[in-house]
Amino acid sequence: MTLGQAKLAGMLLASVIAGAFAAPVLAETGEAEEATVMTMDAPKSGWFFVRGGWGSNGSSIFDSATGKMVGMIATGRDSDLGIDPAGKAYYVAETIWSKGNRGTRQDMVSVYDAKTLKLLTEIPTPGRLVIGGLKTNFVITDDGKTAYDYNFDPASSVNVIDLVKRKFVRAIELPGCANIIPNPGVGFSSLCADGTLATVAIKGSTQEITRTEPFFDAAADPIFSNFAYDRKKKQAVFLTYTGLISVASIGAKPTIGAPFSIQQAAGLRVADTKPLDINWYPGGMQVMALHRPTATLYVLMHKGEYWSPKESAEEIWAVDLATKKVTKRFPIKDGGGNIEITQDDAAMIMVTDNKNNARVIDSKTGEIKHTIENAGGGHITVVEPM
Amino acid sequence: MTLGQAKLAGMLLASVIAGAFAAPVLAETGEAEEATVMTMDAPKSGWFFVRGGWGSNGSSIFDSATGKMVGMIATGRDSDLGIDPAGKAYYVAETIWSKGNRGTRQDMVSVYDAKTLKLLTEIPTPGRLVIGGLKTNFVITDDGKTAYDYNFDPASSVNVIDLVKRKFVRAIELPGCANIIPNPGVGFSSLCADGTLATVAIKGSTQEITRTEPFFDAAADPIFSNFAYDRKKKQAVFLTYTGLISVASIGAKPTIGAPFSIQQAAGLRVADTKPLDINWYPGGMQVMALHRPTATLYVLMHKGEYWSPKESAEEIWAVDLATKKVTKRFPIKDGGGNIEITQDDAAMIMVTDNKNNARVIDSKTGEIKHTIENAGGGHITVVEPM
Amino acid sequence: MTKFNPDAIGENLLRRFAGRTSRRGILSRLGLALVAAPVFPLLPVSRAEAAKPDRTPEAKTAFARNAQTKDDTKCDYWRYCAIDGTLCTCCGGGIHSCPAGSEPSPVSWVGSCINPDDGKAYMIAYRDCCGKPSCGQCGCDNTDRATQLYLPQLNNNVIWCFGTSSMEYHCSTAMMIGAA
Amino acid sequence: MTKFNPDAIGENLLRRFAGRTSRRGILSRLGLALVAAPVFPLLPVSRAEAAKPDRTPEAKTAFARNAQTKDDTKCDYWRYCAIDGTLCTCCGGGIHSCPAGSEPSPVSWVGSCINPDDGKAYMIAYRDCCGKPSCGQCGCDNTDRATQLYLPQLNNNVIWCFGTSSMEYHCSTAMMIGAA
Repeated sequence: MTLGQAKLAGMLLASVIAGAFAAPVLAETGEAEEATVMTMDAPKSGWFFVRGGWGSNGSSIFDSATGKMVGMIATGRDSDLGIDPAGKAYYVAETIWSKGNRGTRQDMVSVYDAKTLKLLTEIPTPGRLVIGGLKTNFVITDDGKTAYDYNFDPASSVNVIDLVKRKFVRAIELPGCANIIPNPGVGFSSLCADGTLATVAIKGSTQEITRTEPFFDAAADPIFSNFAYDRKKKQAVFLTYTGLISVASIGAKPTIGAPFSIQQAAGLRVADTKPLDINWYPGGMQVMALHRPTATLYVLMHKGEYWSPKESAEEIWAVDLATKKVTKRFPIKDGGGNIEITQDDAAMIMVTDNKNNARVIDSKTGEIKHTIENAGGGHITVVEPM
Repeated sequence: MTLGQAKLAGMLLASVIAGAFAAPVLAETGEAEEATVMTMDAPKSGWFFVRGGWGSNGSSIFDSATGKMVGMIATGRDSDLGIDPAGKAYYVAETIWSKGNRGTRQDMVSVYDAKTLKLLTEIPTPGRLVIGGLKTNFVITDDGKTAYDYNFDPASSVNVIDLVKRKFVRAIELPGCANIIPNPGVGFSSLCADGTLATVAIKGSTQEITRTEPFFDAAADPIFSNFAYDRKKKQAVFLTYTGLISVASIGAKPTIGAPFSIQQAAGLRVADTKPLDINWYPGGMQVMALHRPTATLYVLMHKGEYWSPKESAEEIWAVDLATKKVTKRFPIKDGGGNIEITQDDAAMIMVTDNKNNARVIDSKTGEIKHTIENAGGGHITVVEPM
Repeated sequence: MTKFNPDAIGENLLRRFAGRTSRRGILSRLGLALVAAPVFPLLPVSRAEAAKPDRTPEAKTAFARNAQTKDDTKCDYWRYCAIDGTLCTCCGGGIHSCPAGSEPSPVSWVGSCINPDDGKAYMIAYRDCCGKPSCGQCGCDNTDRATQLYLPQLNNNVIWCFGTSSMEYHCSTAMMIGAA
Repeated sequence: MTKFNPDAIGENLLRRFAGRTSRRGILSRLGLALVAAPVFPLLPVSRAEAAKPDRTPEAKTAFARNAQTKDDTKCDYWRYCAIDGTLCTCCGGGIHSCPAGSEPSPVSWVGSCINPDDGKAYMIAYRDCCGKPSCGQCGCDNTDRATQLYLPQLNNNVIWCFGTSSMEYHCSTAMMIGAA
């Protein structure tokens, strides 16, 4: 008898004691089933990865075609999820205290096998920002070899993690900036409090930080931290509280395109920062989703006054970034705070509301295809085309 | 500069960097406030201690007179709360894994100062049952010197913890039984699968286990595990799924009083275990509350068929244990799953529903005094008269 | 009414879950515990009654009368007569399969449920899948013959994640054990 | 409209929270970080404008127009113009007091809120109380001048429990710092 068997026997005998089972044996019926464990397909373009709400410790994976849950990744509270571009692994940047609400702080990137969802290893890191709802704090590079993890303690820095050797490399100080845009061959870029875009060019163990000219007002009309990035075009799409959209070309020396107003793109008056000016404004946590193949931006919009950047959405607006026109407006029935879209031809939208319910919406027609109760209240991730 | 000051300065300089604060200093206005921390009164008879729902890690304390929250005790998921009879401490029996959902299992009784709610110490224990919603798994003796903590792994045992020396003493095997009734001067008693009441007489490092004759059918008409115990009268009050109430005198040789039917006590037909027999049945997690000063039992009741022991309540029935009569029936509007009552003259009832909302109800009139949203979905504890 | 016979469960579960460990081997390990524990009487369920179950509509519970056999992602699926938790069939698992990354508990609680297609009662083992956070989909709490903690193998409140590498509860399966 | 002047916050918070640590001492500790960081321009908020604030109803945000000064357990209490979290006043704490057993964070985010009684703007520090599970009562999320992560002292999503013995978030207070 192995130790494992002995342990099992020890447990089962307890059932014997507890239940008074000095009784005859049931005949085997041949109907008894075996316990098995499922495996997962590689990450699919039609999947939504949806974080649970505050207090939840998992991200559920839903198939946009069926609306069914296909699995779950353990993402502890305030963790961030990254998908290996090769589809072999999921990465979870997380912070865990040894006694739940107290004890020793442990920061790490946990690595899960994409097929079995089993924990492969943990890569210890020196820290990370504990925050909910941001998608731009933990970024995997296009080649899948490096992860950048934003830290704020409350000094601002970025941890560089080698995903091949599975070890922490070093921290790069990034004062006054946050949110990470991958910048292949260069390093990464970030938004800054002075209204610039900073680019961190990493050269071995040193780096050079350069900045664009200021192009937005971080205090008066901020850019939402949950911006979108197109890895193929190397373009970031930014949106401000008033609804100004700008497209930045990311590279060694990023350039920012001229902003345009989402309201104007819909044939309406440009929105202002002044009170008592009722207009349509963007609002939510994950306020927008970029369908990269068609360069269409889907934005959660609500009627109201300025300084309402978290207000629940009443409509989804589809913005054609090429023509700078709003091409579609879909009403949302029960509000929405997070939006994402699959990067395939189906182009299915998911919107979650503050009751943790999700709706899967056909972006071509606005039709609700699936309503998923208790899907999760946190942000939504999809597989990005590389 | 001490290490602590250096750390603080390190943090604050980050703010300097992040926010571009090379600006003039604001004049002190004299209006600035100091951050302070509250302290608590000793546990009061008018307080309800309400566990959060699944996934919550705290028990909120509400004042039955005002309906206001007065504080919170950290009670990790599936932990159990005990109140020091002297009012000096709260005890939390809990199980924590070192990495949240994985890692090393740590079982302990955490000791909190009742005034500051600060963690005083942790007493490691060799295990405990991880379960939600049961109030009879962790019991403090009347003298406050000992705690009994039920363990099931899945062999059944009780851990004895010395609260004076703050150390684990030993485990007592308790096959086939569960749920703990304090038995002062003797040890403790428990309900058993064979329909008996077992009494564990502890004598130093040994114990003797005796049992009553079988008095209930554990499979066909079980006694709810969340029974009530009156420490002054040394009486346990039991209720079965069909609604049979019996009072047991606890001592070295417990005696069980003749059961009576709650339906009959209300002038109705006795309930049966047969299907298709529509009647009033008790149901809920914390299905009943005993007002010890008046020996009145308040039971959550619903209409339906047998095998509905967790069904939401439609009414509260007040049973006078002396006259064996139902003296009051109050309707409950939105269902209820847990009930408790303060042990003072005010005799205020709290009922929580499965949406985590609580209602404070005057037991004399049935009037709803307070409705508390998001109060908690778990069980409710009050200070017991000793 | 179908009498539920918990006496018969133990041995069956032992064979299902203990694999090659013989009952003799298990009993020998009981040792001190058996000595400390008085021999239990059989539970007051008549074996004679169990042999002649009454499965007329009048004898079926409300759950059994309304159960269906087509959709195992609904709480009224016949096997779920005593389940408490989230259905693995809604979480990327199956009726007897754990979702990827979770682990079936080697022990479980049980129920005796009537299959409306053949009117017969079957023993169902509700094996929790463990080691991942709660799935959150399709929460069900059915209580046919569900008892309290002192009869734990018929209690559906216990988190049945013993002997797994993590006790985190993910979802519950409903495995067919055999005829009840 | 009351122009919000974030430039002025830092020094004030430094004095509030750093106690006896002088600004010179702090700056000397900046060291490498200061070298690495370009000197920031002042944020595009005109100091002249700030000196002559327009506090007419037309210049007030929707929150400010509807704020009240009587009940600090409601989300529309004037100081809560940029709070995000559960109100400590509903959790056994006070407007600048942490509930028993929790610990005030030494750093915080800030807001500039107008007191409707005198029409003046005040700087409010939202100091989180840390080290206990979320209180769950009176959840509020007001966003007057709340910005994004790259301007963290004006961001109310960050869990501001730095320098406390535990980062567990319990509730948020709204401390008066001074006139804005």
